[in-house]
Amino acid sequence: MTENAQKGKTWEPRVLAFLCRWCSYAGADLTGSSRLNYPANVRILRVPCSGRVDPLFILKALRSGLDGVLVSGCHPGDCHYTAGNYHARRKFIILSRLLEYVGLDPRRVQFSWVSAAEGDKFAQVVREVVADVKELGPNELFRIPEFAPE
Amino acid sequence: MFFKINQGKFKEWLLALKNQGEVYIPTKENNLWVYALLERQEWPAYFLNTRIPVKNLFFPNRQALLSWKYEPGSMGMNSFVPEGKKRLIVGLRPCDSRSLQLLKPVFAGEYADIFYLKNLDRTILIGLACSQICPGSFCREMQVDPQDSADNDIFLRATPEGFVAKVITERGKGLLAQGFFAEAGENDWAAAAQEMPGRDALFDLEIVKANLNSFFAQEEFWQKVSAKCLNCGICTYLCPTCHCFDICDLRTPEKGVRFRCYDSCAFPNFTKMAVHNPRAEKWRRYRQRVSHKFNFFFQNFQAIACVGCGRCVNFCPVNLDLREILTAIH
Amino acid sequence: MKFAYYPGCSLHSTASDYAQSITAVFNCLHIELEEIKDWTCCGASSAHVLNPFLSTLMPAKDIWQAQRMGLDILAPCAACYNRLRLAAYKLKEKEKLRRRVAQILKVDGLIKVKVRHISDVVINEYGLERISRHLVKDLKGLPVVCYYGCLSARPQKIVAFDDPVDPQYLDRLVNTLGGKSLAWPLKTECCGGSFSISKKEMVLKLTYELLSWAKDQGAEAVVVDCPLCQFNLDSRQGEIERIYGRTFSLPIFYFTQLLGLGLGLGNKELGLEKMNVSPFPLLEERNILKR
Amino acid sequence: MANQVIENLSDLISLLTELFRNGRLTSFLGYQKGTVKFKSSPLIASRAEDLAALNLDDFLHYNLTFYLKEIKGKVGLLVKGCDSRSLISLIKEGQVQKEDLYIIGIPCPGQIDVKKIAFSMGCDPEDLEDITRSEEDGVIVRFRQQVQRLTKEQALLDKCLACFYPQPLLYDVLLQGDYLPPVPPKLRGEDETARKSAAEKWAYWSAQFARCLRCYACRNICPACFCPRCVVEENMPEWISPVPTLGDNFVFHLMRLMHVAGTCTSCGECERVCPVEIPLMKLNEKMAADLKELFAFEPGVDLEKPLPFRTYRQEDPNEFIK
Amino acid sequence: MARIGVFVCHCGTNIAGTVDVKYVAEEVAKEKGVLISRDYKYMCSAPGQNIIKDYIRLYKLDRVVVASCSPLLHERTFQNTVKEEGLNPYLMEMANIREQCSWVHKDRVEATQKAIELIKMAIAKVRMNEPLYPKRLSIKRQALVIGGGISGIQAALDIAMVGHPVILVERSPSIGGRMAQFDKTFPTLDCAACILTPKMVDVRSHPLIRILTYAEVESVQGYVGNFEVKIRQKARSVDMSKCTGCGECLQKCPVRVESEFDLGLGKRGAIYIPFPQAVPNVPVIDREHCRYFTQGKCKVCQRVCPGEAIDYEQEDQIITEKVGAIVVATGFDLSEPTEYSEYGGGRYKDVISGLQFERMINAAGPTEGHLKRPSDGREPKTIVFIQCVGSRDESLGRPYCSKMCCMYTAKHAILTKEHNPDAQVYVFYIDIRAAGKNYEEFVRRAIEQYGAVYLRGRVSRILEKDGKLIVRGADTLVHGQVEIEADMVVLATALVARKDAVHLAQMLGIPYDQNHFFTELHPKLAPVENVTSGIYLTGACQAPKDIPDSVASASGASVKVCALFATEELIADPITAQLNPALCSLCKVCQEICPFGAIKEEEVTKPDGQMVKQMRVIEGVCHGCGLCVSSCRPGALTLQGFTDQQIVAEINTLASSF
Repeated sequence: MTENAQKGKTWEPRVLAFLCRWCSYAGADLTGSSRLNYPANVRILRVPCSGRVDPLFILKALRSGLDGVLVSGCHPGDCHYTAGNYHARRKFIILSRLLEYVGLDPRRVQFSWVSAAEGDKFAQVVREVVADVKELGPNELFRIPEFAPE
Repeated sequence: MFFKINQGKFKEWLLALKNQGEVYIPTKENNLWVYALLERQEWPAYFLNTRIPVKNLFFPNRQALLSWKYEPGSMGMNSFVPEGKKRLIVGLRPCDSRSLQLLKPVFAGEYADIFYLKNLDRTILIGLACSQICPGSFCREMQVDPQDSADNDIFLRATPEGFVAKVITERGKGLLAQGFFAEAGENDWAAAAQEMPGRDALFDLEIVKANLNSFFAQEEFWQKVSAKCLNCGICTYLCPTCHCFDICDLRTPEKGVRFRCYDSCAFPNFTKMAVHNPRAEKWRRYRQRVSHKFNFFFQNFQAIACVGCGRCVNFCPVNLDLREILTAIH
Repeated sequence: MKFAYYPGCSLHSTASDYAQSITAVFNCLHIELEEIKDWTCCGASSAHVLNPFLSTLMPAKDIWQAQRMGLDILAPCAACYNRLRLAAYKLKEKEKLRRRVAQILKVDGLIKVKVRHISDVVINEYGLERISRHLVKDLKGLPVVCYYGCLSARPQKIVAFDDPVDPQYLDRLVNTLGGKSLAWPLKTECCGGSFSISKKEMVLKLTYELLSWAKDQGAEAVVVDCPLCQFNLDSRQGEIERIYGRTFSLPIFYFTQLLGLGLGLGNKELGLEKMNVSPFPLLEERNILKR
Repeated sequence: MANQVIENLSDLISLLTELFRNGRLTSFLGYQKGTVKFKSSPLIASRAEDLAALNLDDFLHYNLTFYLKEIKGKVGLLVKGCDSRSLISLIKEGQVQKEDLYIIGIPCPGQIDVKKIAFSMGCDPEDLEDITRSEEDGVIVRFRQQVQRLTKEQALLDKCLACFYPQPLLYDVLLQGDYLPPVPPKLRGEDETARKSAAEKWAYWSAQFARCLRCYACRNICPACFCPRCVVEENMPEWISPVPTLGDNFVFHLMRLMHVAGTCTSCGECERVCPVEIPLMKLNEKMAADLKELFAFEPGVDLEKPLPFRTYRQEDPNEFIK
Repeated sequence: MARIGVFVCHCGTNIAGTVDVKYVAEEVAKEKGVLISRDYKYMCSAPGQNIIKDYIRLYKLDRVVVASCSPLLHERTFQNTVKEEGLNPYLMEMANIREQCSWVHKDRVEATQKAIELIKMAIAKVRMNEPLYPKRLSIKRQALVIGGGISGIQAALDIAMVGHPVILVERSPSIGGRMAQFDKTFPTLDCAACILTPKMVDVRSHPLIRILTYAEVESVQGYVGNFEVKIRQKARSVDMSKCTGCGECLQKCPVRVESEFDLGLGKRGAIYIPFPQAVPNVPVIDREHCRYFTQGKCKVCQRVCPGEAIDYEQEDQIITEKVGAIVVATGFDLSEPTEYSEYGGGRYKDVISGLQFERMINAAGPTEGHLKRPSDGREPKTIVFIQCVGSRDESLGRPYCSKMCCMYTAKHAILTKEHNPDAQVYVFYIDIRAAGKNYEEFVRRAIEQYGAVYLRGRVSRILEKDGKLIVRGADTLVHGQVEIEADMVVLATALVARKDAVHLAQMLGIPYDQNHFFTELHPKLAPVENVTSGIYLTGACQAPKDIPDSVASASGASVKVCALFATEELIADPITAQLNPALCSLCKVCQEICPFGAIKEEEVTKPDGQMVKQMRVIEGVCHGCGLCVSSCRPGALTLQGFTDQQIVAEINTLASSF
């Protein structure tokens, strides 16, 4: 993707979305079955619970040159495993504050609660995140001279 | 063959050297001394030695070896051979200049490492005599003379007016033939020698060499001396002669780069095999480090892989002092 | 308490008695008012039909003016209140609109000030309890119906500060004043509002119904807090008599006028003789006020 | 909990000797004279005889609790106020049991910050000739034939200047001596890096992280890093490549922060040992500040309160989530 | 080296319409380890599945990726497909290129590119997959039914009939639920009591059914087959074993308060049974109003009770039970008539709700079935019914149709006419929704036979004048306004979820929609199941349902319970956490955060004989959420099916730089 940017082609961001299988993944399915639209920039990765999302996943994704990360789980109180999202929430706020502190724009890593009934919300969230990342441009934070685009 | 030069001229000369190639001088960045490319910075009025040893410019912690690109059915590769751009390093201390020579046999063995050798070949070394004994150092025990060194192309001694230069190699000579320097004589050279604060030798290297074999088996000794050790890589990474490395790839699905980076015998997984680690315990690793430098290396290359710069002593987080061990062995 | 006062056109013309009584009453209650400098028309009655953007732009100017004063806006006229409140709401909700408006007005920043209806301020915020401490006169059980009109009731989510069909705040006030508020179902039915001139027949029909309901409930007066309502109910009674052949002679009080009476104020502070249907017979008969 | 106060060093040594004799101790962690200036050296005693070397001078930077990762059994150790917080953290992390330890609280008049002094003198720590404590808890520095008096603000570690617990929070016996009077935790000279723009911050921090040699001294000296295997050593999957690229260094340091969150007591050892002067304390204190603000949690001050990542409240901050 | 087969589904044009499946198949065929990549119209069809099987055989595939619809839909299907070829079902991964690709994107190029990457992710993951083997759990073959309405009753009876014990928990003092409040039922007009009460008796007399009325579920722990429920039996103040149900106390109680059962139209004592046919026929004392409890003296009921059953000392009890399955049948509430103040609900006495009308017209109700105006008790001559009061109203955030109103309003119209043929009945409606067996005919009867006047339009205002209700509305068929002077107005208020539905949902871990109705696993294919296995839904707690629907869904749920109970052991999902003690630091974060208490510390003896502490995952209890895994710093824990390696492999396929 970032190569294209340099070739002057229109660059399209790539966003990785971790979705909990009970709420957000089902919500994303509902978006589909209700035939709503959202940008094709998002790649969905299914996890059992937002609590499964290790902050390392997020760092790893950024480090691998993904332009944005979205983590989405059940609304507070709705976690299929009762508390996964509550525990995750604590890690996430600390992480995003650290990222912000070291100058990594927090909009590259975003979080949302999307229930199985919120197909429209999921579409909206994706639209927003992709728009934000587009504005931020390609993630070239970790590029090193040895890494030649071509 | 000697020359001299005053402060003002010296600074002009440094700038003039830039036309010859990249010039590196000791520079303080982020509170630590390193060899940095000469740009706008001043020649330092005073410095002990760089914290990052000069080996870093010849055998860096991150050396890209080759890169590849994978298309279905084909695999494009190309290697990162260092381009022969000329470099000049000014102000390296005798210990560091020595270390570069010590490492030569390692990289020039039956497998010649183009990266190190080419770097050595393309770099002119302009050494500088010490004016202070660095904390933790034991150069004289290691037969490194802080006042003189043959391991450079030019060696400088500071004087109140400027410097006296001793030309050692032909390419060194070439640099002085530019009107910055004035002829000088043996006496200027001798006069420029500085009195180093004395300290009687802690140990005799010969005896240490001799005793090491017998000490090898004394487990309690090694356990005791290594008890403090943290297993961190500082001593090896800051050591001008340590040269253990690791090779690993960074890759995306369709392409990648193969790197060489430092590794340290202090790390527990340094010798970790699939199922077994011959040096699982700390004391074995520490024994390995000492024995390698003062015994095995000597057996392989008839030289001691230590120049007594004292970095490992001064920057050890837990003040684990190599000198004490050597003294004990002595 | 201090507010940015937005009188609007009515209070400088048809409802000058309303304005008069407000000033008098607020003096007693020590509520400060500072009139917004060169305020412009709120755009009521026509703008929102003809040019929606203009209907936001016009009040926006006044709102920002108040923002500069650092005061919440107090609007005595239900129509102004409705327009200003809606505009403030739109400017909060619709970022694009806000930018466009701000650009034209050469202002910046988000809307922070609130638009308040005078009744909301006096009755809900200042509070009946505090009011009652100032009362010196009793309305002697004067039976009235309170007529709230539609403009301070709908759109409910944005402007209403009480039930949009059966609000109570004026009734509570009347009872506190010693009057007797009668229940009736037309509290927020339309009186024809600003069609008073353009569609007179309709207004007559509507006001006729309102007045006859009020009369049938046994009311001897009507209490309002909107100049348009007051105008329609008060000034049309003669014509209604001619057309529908029923005489009402119901005085239409602004709530501030009744409140003023309770506070011991007299005719000249409250501008009572400006009312078409004179209240004096009634007030004398109930010996609340001598002429 | 203070049951005993020890007058002086020799009494301490005799007490410890006794403990070794009757088997209450199998090892002891203390300080001895260092071999380079402005440094003491950790003392690891496994026999009463080793105690002879025990010595307390003006440079007791080490937080000895990190040795508890390796040295098991009945361990006695010296702790400063800040070190005792690490102990509390370790107990909460189940890494040590209080009953296995014999904790000796030692006086801490605030530790001398050699780097800071050298910096203010415009030289390197190596160049300073002599540092001694002055009466009015500052220091006297000798440097190139000149003598200079510094106030404690100029001379002591920032963490000490902001220290609220100079007296150990946890100990069996207390060594008599002068303790730095506790100061209310004043906000560290308002972290300027926090106020920069995102771009400036990134410029700053990427430069810091890019320098990292990955010698792992920060991790190895850290009491809170007690995992049998650190994730940087994990290679299935390989989270972090051994090649010290900016990206891998970045992931390494942030990962470490996340892992020590709530256990890290900002003892500052990581920053002290870093051979390339990465300002790690800024990150530690940022973390500490966030934990306090978001979860009202202060590391290593009480044994009861659950660690921040082991509990939650329904009313935890939620606004940052769409 | 893995031997992977990729199978790309067209799903007719659902996928192929926007994704170039042929090209996709060609592209992913180039991936490492992919031996074969095929596309086909309908992979889930029999021939589709056969293609997969054939290739597994032909190429000795050991990994399979199916790119089609959502795994939530067909994961099981394809797991079985590969299983039939002897492949472990967990060596199959799905790429969701329909719901999350072809259906949400229009641009063919983008969608195709995305599909390719999604499949590559699945390939990367499947490479790392390992065969997993389901674990076996014992099942406690006893069911809990929450709610004693018609659904709950039906479910309890069906399950007990098969021979499994059932606990039926009802919050109110008697089972019977809403249906017990009804007079007659549409479209047959047979009386509700006549068909309900026999069932209530069956439940009472069934040896395998244990009824707990005046009781509420307090907490639910555990998992499918092994739930542990705590039930609070509220203090009845009457000893069930002694009470004969003679009813003496009911007559003598000096207190009169509004009866909840009669929705305020009637009164009851402080000691009461909600209605004559109550089951159990044992009264309760309402301690809030009982004179003894409020003023400390009275005890009339105790004096008159022949069986000495009154027990003022009784206290709440917590009953703990183990059950293998739970049926949720908690029913519905009705929206408040006050929501529309323009209709004067709550303000005008004679504006009542449909359910109140139901009580009024019920022969056993407060008025013995006579129509009386609450205001003055006179018989109403003109009655206006308004439908969709609170339903189909966006402004109230309640867009859905309550489904029942059209029918029961028609019923009310008919009943009114039958009570008083010269009464005049008007019905305001938006549309008539009479989709059901004999429903439309029923409505036509109300209109044609009984002459109820149906007006298509909304009512704007109701004004009360001289004891009359003036109903103003629009008749959209004549494009005019209408004004009706009515004696009584009946509002068909909306069916809404129970006020505490969310609380229950969170206790049981079941999802709910924006209207707080409980969400089924699949609206069509799994209408009574729930994401939380072992918990089943029935009746109006899911959505408005009439009696036939409720009964049908109850029987459906019961069958699911019985199917679960058919074997002693349950084959459970093997996706659980695994622990490697060698890497464990014993920091015990896992133990502290596990929501199910699935991780315990234990002492084990090493080969060398020494005892060491170790953490252990109890597979049966582990739900596989992976919270512990992401919290385990040294990575000693891993989650089968979602290992770090698998997830990182997926991330790495997207890596674009380093």
